[in-house]
Formats: sequence, structure tokens, C-alpha cells
Amino acid sequence: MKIEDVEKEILEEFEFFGDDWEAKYEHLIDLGKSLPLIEAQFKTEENIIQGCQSRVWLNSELKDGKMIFTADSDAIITKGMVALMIRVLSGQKPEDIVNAKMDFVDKIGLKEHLSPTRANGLVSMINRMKKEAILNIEK
Amino acid sequence: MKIEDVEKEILEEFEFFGDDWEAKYEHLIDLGKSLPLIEAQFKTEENIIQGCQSRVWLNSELKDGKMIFTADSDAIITKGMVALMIRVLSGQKPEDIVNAKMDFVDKIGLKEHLSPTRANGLVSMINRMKKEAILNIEK
Amino acid sequence: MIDIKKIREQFPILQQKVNGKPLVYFDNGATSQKPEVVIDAIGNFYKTGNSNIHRGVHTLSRLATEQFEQSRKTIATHFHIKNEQQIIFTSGTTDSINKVAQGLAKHHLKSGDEIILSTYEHHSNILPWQLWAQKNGGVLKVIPLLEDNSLDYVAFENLFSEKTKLVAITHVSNTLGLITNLQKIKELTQKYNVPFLLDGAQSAPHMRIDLNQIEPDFFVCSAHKMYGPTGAGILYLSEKWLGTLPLASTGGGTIKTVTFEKTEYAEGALRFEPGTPHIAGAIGFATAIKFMDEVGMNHLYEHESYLVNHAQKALKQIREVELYGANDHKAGVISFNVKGQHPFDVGTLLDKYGIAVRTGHHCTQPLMQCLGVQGTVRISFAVYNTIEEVDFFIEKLKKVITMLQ
Amino acid sequence: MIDIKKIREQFPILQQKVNGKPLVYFDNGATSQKPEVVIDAIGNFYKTGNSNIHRGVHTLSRLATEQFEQSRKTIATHFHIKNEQQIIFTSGTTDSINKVAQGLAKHHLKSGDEIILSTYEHHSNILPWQLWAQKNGGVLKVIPLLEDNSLDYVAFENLFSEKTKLVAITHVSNTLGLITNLQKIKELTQKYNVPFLLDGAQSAPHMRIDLNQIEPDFFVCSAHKMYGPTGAGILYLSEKWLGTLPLASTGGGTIKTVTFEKTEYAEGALRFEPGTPHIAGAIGFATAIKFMDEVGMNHLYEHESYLVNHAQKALKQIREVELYGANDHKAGVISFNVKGQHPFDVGTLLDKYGIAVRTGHHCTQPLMQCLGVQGTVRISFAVYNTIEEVDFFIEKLKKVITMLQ
Ligand SMILES: Cc1ncc(COP(=O)(O)O)c(C=O)c1O
Ligand SMILES: Cc1ncc(COP(=O)(O)O)c(C=O)c1O
Repeated sequence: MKIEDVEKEILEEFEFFGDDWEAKYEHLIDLGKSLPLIEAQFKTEENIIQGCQSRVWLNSELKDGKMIFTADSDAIITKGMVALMIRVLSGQKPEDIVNAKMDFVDKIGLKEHLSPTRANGLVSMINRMKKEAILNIEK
Repeated sequence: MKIEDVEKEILEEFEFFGDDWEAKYEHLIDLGKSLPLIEAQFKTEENIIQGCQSRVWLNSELKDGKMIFTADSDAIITKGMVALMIRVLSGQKPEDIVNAKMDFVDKIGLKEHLSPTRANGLVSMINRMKKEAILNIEK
Repeated sequence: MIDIKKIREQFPILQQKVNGKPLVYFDNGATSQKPEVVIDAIGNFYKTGNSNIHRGVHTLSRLATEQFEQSRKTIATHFHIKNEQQIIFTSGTTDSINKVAQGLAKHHLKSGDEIILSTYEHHSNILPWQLWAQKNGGVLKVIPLLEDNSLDYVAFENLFSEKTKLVAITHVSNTLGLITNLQKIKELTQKYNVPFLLDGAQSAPHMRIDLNQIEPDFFVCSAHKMYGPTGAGILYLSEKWLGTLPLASTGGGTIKTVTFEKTEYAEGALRFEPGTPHIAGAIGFATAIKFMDEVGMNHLYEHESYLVNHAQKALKQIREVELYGANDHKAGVISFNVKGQHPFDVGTLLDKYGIAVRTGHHCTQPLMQCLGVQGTVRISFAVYNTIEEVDFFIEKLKKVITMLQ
Repeated sequence: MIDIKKIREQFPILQQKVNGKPLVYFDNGATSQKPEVVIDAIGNFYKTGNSNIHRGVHTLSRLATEQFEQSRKTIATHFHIKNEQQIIFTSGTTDSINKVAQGLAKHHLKSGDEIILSTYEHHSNILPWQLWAQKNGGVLKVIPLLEDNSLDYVAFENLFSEKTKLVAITHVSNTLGLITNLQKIKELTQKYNVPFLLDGAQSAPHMRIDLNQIEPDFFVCSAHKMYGPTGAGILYLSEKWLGTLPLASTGGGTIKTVTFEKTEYAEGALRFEPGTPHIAGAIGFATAIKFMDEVGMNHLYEHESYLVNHAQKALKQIREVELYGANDHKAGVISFNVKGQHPFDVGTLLDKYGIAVRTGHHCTQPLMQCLGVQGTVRISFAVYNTIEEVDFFIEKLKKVITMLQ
């Protein structure tokens, strides 16, 4: 699936909750719980993305011209957000990742998680994903 | 004359100007010009009262149980104010000087000159005059 | 007692909604909200009295100077100080501590010297001393905690040596709300003849403080945690240090005379206030102090204790909650965690209900290491908080716990 | 061009009377007045958005952080800086200079090293260096003045030696209004490979400043002289120093991890901003910058030049007036004396007419010694001043001269 298609899928999924933020967050928490954990060997200092509070581990590799991301976080809501990012970007071509706007986060009403407050590591995580993608274009 | 009497005299003198501040300041400037200068030998570092801007020199001595003050300033308006202080306090008994309220300054509408802004040295000068008076009571 | 409803009405921000819910502001340990009088005092200064101070001959400058110096007096009186020159305006607690650390480093502190801190300390009362210690071969000694997370005063006494040059300690733990035993501090520092710095950032907002009686060498606090503006705080110096603390920073307004070769400095507070001060901040701070004094520091303390005890009792009844340093004698602060959950998740969900709490390490990472946690959820009260808010919070916390399970 | 009447209406303080007379505020070099937008930005922050920043997960904290960081961006853009992390919030120019002096003193400056200053410098750009020099055996070298009171750039070049470690110089003399030749400074500091600090306290309020083009190592200015609040200012660091300037002060908010033994610091601006910043001040400062940008820095400069030239011409026609550093190329400031009269007297009487001027040494005693005077009368303009005010001032000055004779 193309990035836009995954985004559209997520949008539809969240539209279902309307203004019911509790349902939305319960879904996010479920997503967090379902995130395939990163393999223990990748939970390294190097792979850590330091937010001020919740930590995110991210591992990336290139496979058949596509970026494969796996990740984890110690906070479940962050993990839910991470799960969404991975769903959109993992398995995509590096070029497409670099150009991804990620504005679906805004559209599903979770923009606050992408604020630069350092409290979670999500902005840094997206930046890291794009950086890895760039490195793999240049290869 | 007692301190209160001199103050009353000054009050009457200034009442004459009413709200005409220009006349009042012209009078103050005249008073400044008429201030008998301090003798050059007393214009010492020790006798200087440092305001932030205009400087005041003050000399004091005890004569027949009364404090005699002479003074000078490099700014003419400050000098006019100094002249008023001297008129009230010089020639008075140390005890009376210590107790003098000096609120005539307020009454003649020149209170601003006794603000703690450091810009002139008048507050410090009054403090110095009282301190000298105290020293001469203790003697 | 005090009429909380009337008090709340004075805080414009409390009238608003967050995420569509009324704001329940339990993040007062980070910064308090401001009453209208404080906001107006700042606005009015800029609208009618703004001018630079001290050196001007014109009317506005004189009036601004008078307001500024009157603010110093108001603050001195609040802390039971007679000589207002002992109150130095700074930009906040952190700035104040740095000024002391930098000043002491010039003569007082030598290589090999020791400073005693407590496990409670905020980074702002650790890092300035660490910076000195690392550069100059100094040593930081740390008062450990007892089982109940109170300070171990026996171990404290054992930390003293001939090399102890300062005790720098917080009056109230910003993370746990526990109150330091000042009697003990005073006794020990006097016994070993060591100066002490009292970090009042978390006590000054909540209780009556009599510096004349406590007799610290240095006392520091921040206006923004005391219903006052940001960018303002004080450094109180004892008479002794007022004359002798070496200058860390310098500049315009601190001097009698200057040549390129030599400067003669002014006396009193001015010596420590280089440059144009935060004039509106000082005026706003004094207005906030007046607001607190009108409520009455004892009333304020009682009300907040009531909230703390009520909240603690309710939290104890929630099986999943782990409390840290629970105690009846506290200054407006409670820390806890929901077992097995990240404080970030708890805080994020409470926020969705309009409840503002703080989560994380609260700038006390060493204390976190000691408690064996990454962070906590902290609720901290101010005079405008109510029992109803506490009950609402408890109700929603239970909801959050269910959501996260 | 610009509509001064409309601009004046935005300044509440200008609507008031002083001593029963309309306020003619010519003391902008000391501090400027504030437009309503700035006062409101501060008030609104406290009324609707107040919270501590950076570490909070709750909505108010996030919004406050966004406002604060957006303010940094606005200021960076104004000074033509791409990386806003190079803008450090401080409490003002004096604080900024002290931070640089204290930081450089840690490694960069050694005993015997030399710093070049100019005769123009404000005490705030002398004393911090003097403090270092006296403690560490450093040497201050001073660029002398030519006959016309401009800087002697030939003598300047001769001051350089291998020991020169810094040039710290003002962009505009706060006493004379004369503008430093930046081309020359850049050329010489590049030629001798010496870092330079530019004191923009008196230039930033009056002219367009492109730091990307000037390329100083350090640039400093104060919000309160730029239509902004008190207690706020910036320290700009070049990319090189952002990573390497040693910390002078430290505390909460600057770190990644802390133990009592060791601290890992954060990167970028945060490293230099310990403690709770003056959040309302940063927001107010950015609002003031936007106000200036809306007027347009070039329009602002033109208007003030017009006032300066008009006033200088009129002052030259008064026989009793002695002008200092009169020149067509100035940034809003004129200094003069009435021959034989103390500036204090002149200022005091002008004040009675509602005219606020500054008198005294303007925190530039070395310059006063060089001019051979105790002080001067200084008038300094802002964008809201008018030709009518200048004419009124000239008329009253003549009156004052008569009164004093
Ligand atoms: C040239 C110059 N430098 C530094 C300063 C100090 O600025 P502040 O008092 O805002 O710290 C001033 C202010 O008068 C100044 O004019
Ligand atoms: C105990 C304690 N000390 C110091 C500070 C630092 O105060 P500020 O950020 O106002 O400088 C705080 C603020 O959180 C604190 O709680």
C-alpha cells in the first residue's frame, strides 16, 4: 500500500470515533499493546530516541529497497503513536518516506503529540526515520 | 529662631508663589546663588555627599552648643535646596536637629527632591546632618 | 476561614476551559497562576509609570524608582527582614543560587572543600555546585533518605568535616512536598559553624517564613511560583554576606565610579543588581506578596494541607496507586505512580479531562534514582484549588487506571 | 511614510500628563515605552496561557512551550538568523555580556590576555571584563577617540597583538548616538582572527540588523529598549560558540541526565537557559519585534534620523549649547550641555515642562572623562516621537537657559 492509502485507512478508522476522545485513546492504547515489540538486541542506547519523559527505541533496515522499522516505547500512548507511524512508514521506499507529510496525525486529532515540547520523542522519531531513509537513498 | 519658626517663614515665602512653579524654581535658583559658599578647605573628599549626579559638600561644627553647617553643590537647584536645609538646621541645637521632621519640603511642593532616587544627594545630606548632630549630643 | 470561591474569581485563567473541560490546575509546583491584581500591576506600570530607574531626574523615573524600592521593602517585610537591602532582585531561584555559587567560588570555596546537599535537591541546587566541584576539585556530600523518604538527620551530622564549607538544602522537596527540619539544620550548621543556603522555591509559596528567626546565610525563591510574574526572584543575603559576597556578575548601576583601571562599587543591594532590573517583575512580585499576605500565610497553609490530606487519603484507597513520601506534614505537593504504568500516560489522559498535573523527574533525577523510578505523577496545590477539584481528579484518575489496563 | 499619529495612539503612556503637561518622552535610550500589543501579549499570557514550559505533558504547558519557542523563532528571523537555537534568552544585555565573560574566562581567556574595548563602552560592557582582568591578570585595551569623537580606527588596529583574545564593542554609543563602523570591525577581527562581541543595546532599537551578514561571535541586546518588557534580552551565539562556550550558570531544564557525580547537558539554546525562563518576557519581546517589523526598521531609522537632524540643527543655533559628537549619521541619540550649567539642573527644569530627558554619565564614566565633563543632557528618540515635540523641547530649553542664568 502506498503511504497515502495507509493514511486514508487510519483516517477512516479514527473517523469512526468522532469526538469521543476516550474511545480514540482506548484505540491508541490498544494499538500500543499490539505493536510488535522490537527485538531485544535492538533496544540499544544507540537506537534510543530520548524524549524528556517517554523513551522510544527505533530500529531500521533496508530490505528489497524498502525501509523496515521496528520500535518500542516505555509509555503506552507513545507506543500507540509509534505504532501509527510505523504502519504508515514501514515497508515504504526511502524516497516516499522522505516526502511523507504525516499530516494525518493532525487530521485524526492527535496533533498535540507532535508538538516540540520534548515530553515525548515523537518529533525526533519522525526525524530519525526520515534521516535513515535519506541515508538509504544516498546508498 | 526655633526650627518650626524658620520652617514657617519658608512656608510663607513659598506660599506667595502659589502654583507658579517657574517662579518657585527661580526663587530656588536665587537661593542657590546666595548660599554662602563653603570654605575651599572644607571641600574635601571626606565632606562630599555623593548623589548619583549632583554633588554636595557639607561641613559641620559645634559652636556654643549649636551646629553650624556650611555647604555647597555643583548643581544650582540642589544648592537652592541645600540653602533651605541649612537655613532650617544650621544654628540649631543637636537635639532639635535630630528630631526635625523636615516636612516643610513636602509642604512647599518640593518633595520630589527628597526621593530616594540617588540622583541628588539631599536625602543623604539630611541623614549626614542628623548623624553629625547625634555625634555632638553624645559628646 | 477563607472564601475560596472569592479567591478563584480573582484568577482569570481559572475561568477558562481546557479541552472543553473546566481547567483543574494541579501543576502549581511548576508555576502558579496569577491573580488579576498582579496582572494589572504589571500592565499599569507599563501603561502609566514605565521608566528606567535609579539614575533619572525626571518624574517618571523617580516614581518608577520609588515603586521598585517600595517593592523591595514589601518583600523584606513579608520575610520579616528589617533591612530591605538584604533583598537582591534576581531572575529567579536558579539565578539566585548561581550567583551564590559563583560568588563563593571566588574566595570562600577551595579545592578539596565539601558542600552538603540533600537527596531531595532540585537540579538547580545541584548543578551550580557540581560545576564548581568539577572545575575546582570540590566534593558534594549528600544527605540520604530514611525508609519513609524523610531526611536522615543522623547521617547528616556525620557528613560534616573540617572541609565542610556550605550546606545547601531545600526547604521543601518539590517532588515529595516533605518539609525539611529547619531546627535541625540551624542547630547543626551553628554547631559546625557552616553557612547554609535555604532553597525556598517550594516553601515560600505555601507557608509563613521568618528569615529573622531562621537566620540562613542565603535564602532564595521565585516569584512565578508565588502568584507573581516570570523572570523575577530574590536572593536574600545575611548582613555578613551582603558586605562580603564577591560579585559574580557586574555592570551598569552597581557603581560609584568607574575608570578602565578601577571601579568603586556601590553599597547594599545595588552592588548585586547590574543592568536594568526586571522592574515590572519586582512590582508584580510585591503585588503577589501582598495578595498572599491578604489571604494570610497561615490560612493558605491550612487550606492546602486540608487538600493534601484529603487527596492522600483518597489515593491510599486506590489499590493501583503507589504514593511516595506520604506524610501529614506537607507543603502542597503529592507524588505517586500507577503501578505498572508510565507517568506520561497517566498525565496525558488526565489532561484530556482538563486536569493539569506534572509527570516526569521534576528536575530531581537523583531523587528518582533513589526512589527507583523513572518519574512520578505530581499534583501540587495553590490556594485556589478546591476539595471538589480533588474529588473530580480522584474520580478521573480511577477512570484513567481502567483505560490503561 | 509612517503615520506617527497612529503609532502614538498605540502607546497608552503617551496619552498621559506629567506635572500637568503632556508627556514628552525623550529618554528612550534608557528604556522605551511599550505599545498596547506588547502589554496585552503579556497580560493575555497570564490570563489564558500561563504555564511552565518544556517538561509538561498537559495542554497549557504544551501551548506555552510552543509560544515560547515561536518567540525565539520570531526574534531569530528578525535578526536574519536561520538557526533559532543561536538565540539564548537572558534577562538583558548586561546579563548576556556577563554570561559571555564568565564563559570565556573558563578556558578561552588566560592570564596576560588582552581584550579590546572602545572609549564609548557602557559600564555593562566594561565591568564584566574588568572583573575578569583584575582576578586573572588580564589587560583591557581601549580604542581612543578622534577630535570629532568618532573612534580612531587606525589606533584600533595598533591595539591588536598576539594576546588579543576578544574585541567587545558597542554598535552604537548610548551617550553620543554615534554608530560604529562594522565593516572596519569585521575586517580587523577577521584579519587578526579575533572573536568579537557586538553590544546591540542601542542599535537594535533603531536599525535593521543582519547578523548573518555582520557575523559577530556574540551579539546582545535588551527587550526593554526595543518596545518590549523588562527582564528580557538575548544573547546570540555564533554556531561555533553555541557548541563550545563553557557554561557560567546552570540548573534545571538544561540537562539530559543528572547524577550527583555527573551531568549530561542538552544541546542548543536550552543548555544556556537554566531555571524557569522569563516566559512572559520572551513572548512580550517577540511581540515587540513584530511591532517594529510592522513599522519597518528602515522607516523607523529614517524617522528617527529626521528627528535627530532637526534637533541637532536647532541646538546648534543656541549659543549656550555645547553638542558632543554631532554628526549626521546617528541612531536616535543626542548629548549636549548648557555651558556653565549642571546637566542635573537642565534636566530638572525640563521635567517641570513634562519633558523627560536623561542627565548624568549614562553609565559611561570613561567617556565622560574623555569628554572632560561630569555628565551631559541626553535626548534619545523612539518611533513615536514627533517634530512638534522636538520644537517644544527647543522652546523650553531656551526658557530653561534663561532661568538658570
Ligand atoms: C550600549 C549599552 N550597553 C549595555 C546596556 C545595558 O543594558 P541593560 O541595562 O538592559 O542590561 C545599555 C543600557 O543602557 C547600553 O546603552
Ligand atoms: C526546590 C526548587 N528549587 C529550585 C527551583 C528552580 O526554580 P526556577 O525554575 O524558578 O529558577 C525549583 C523549581 O522548580 C524548585 O522546585
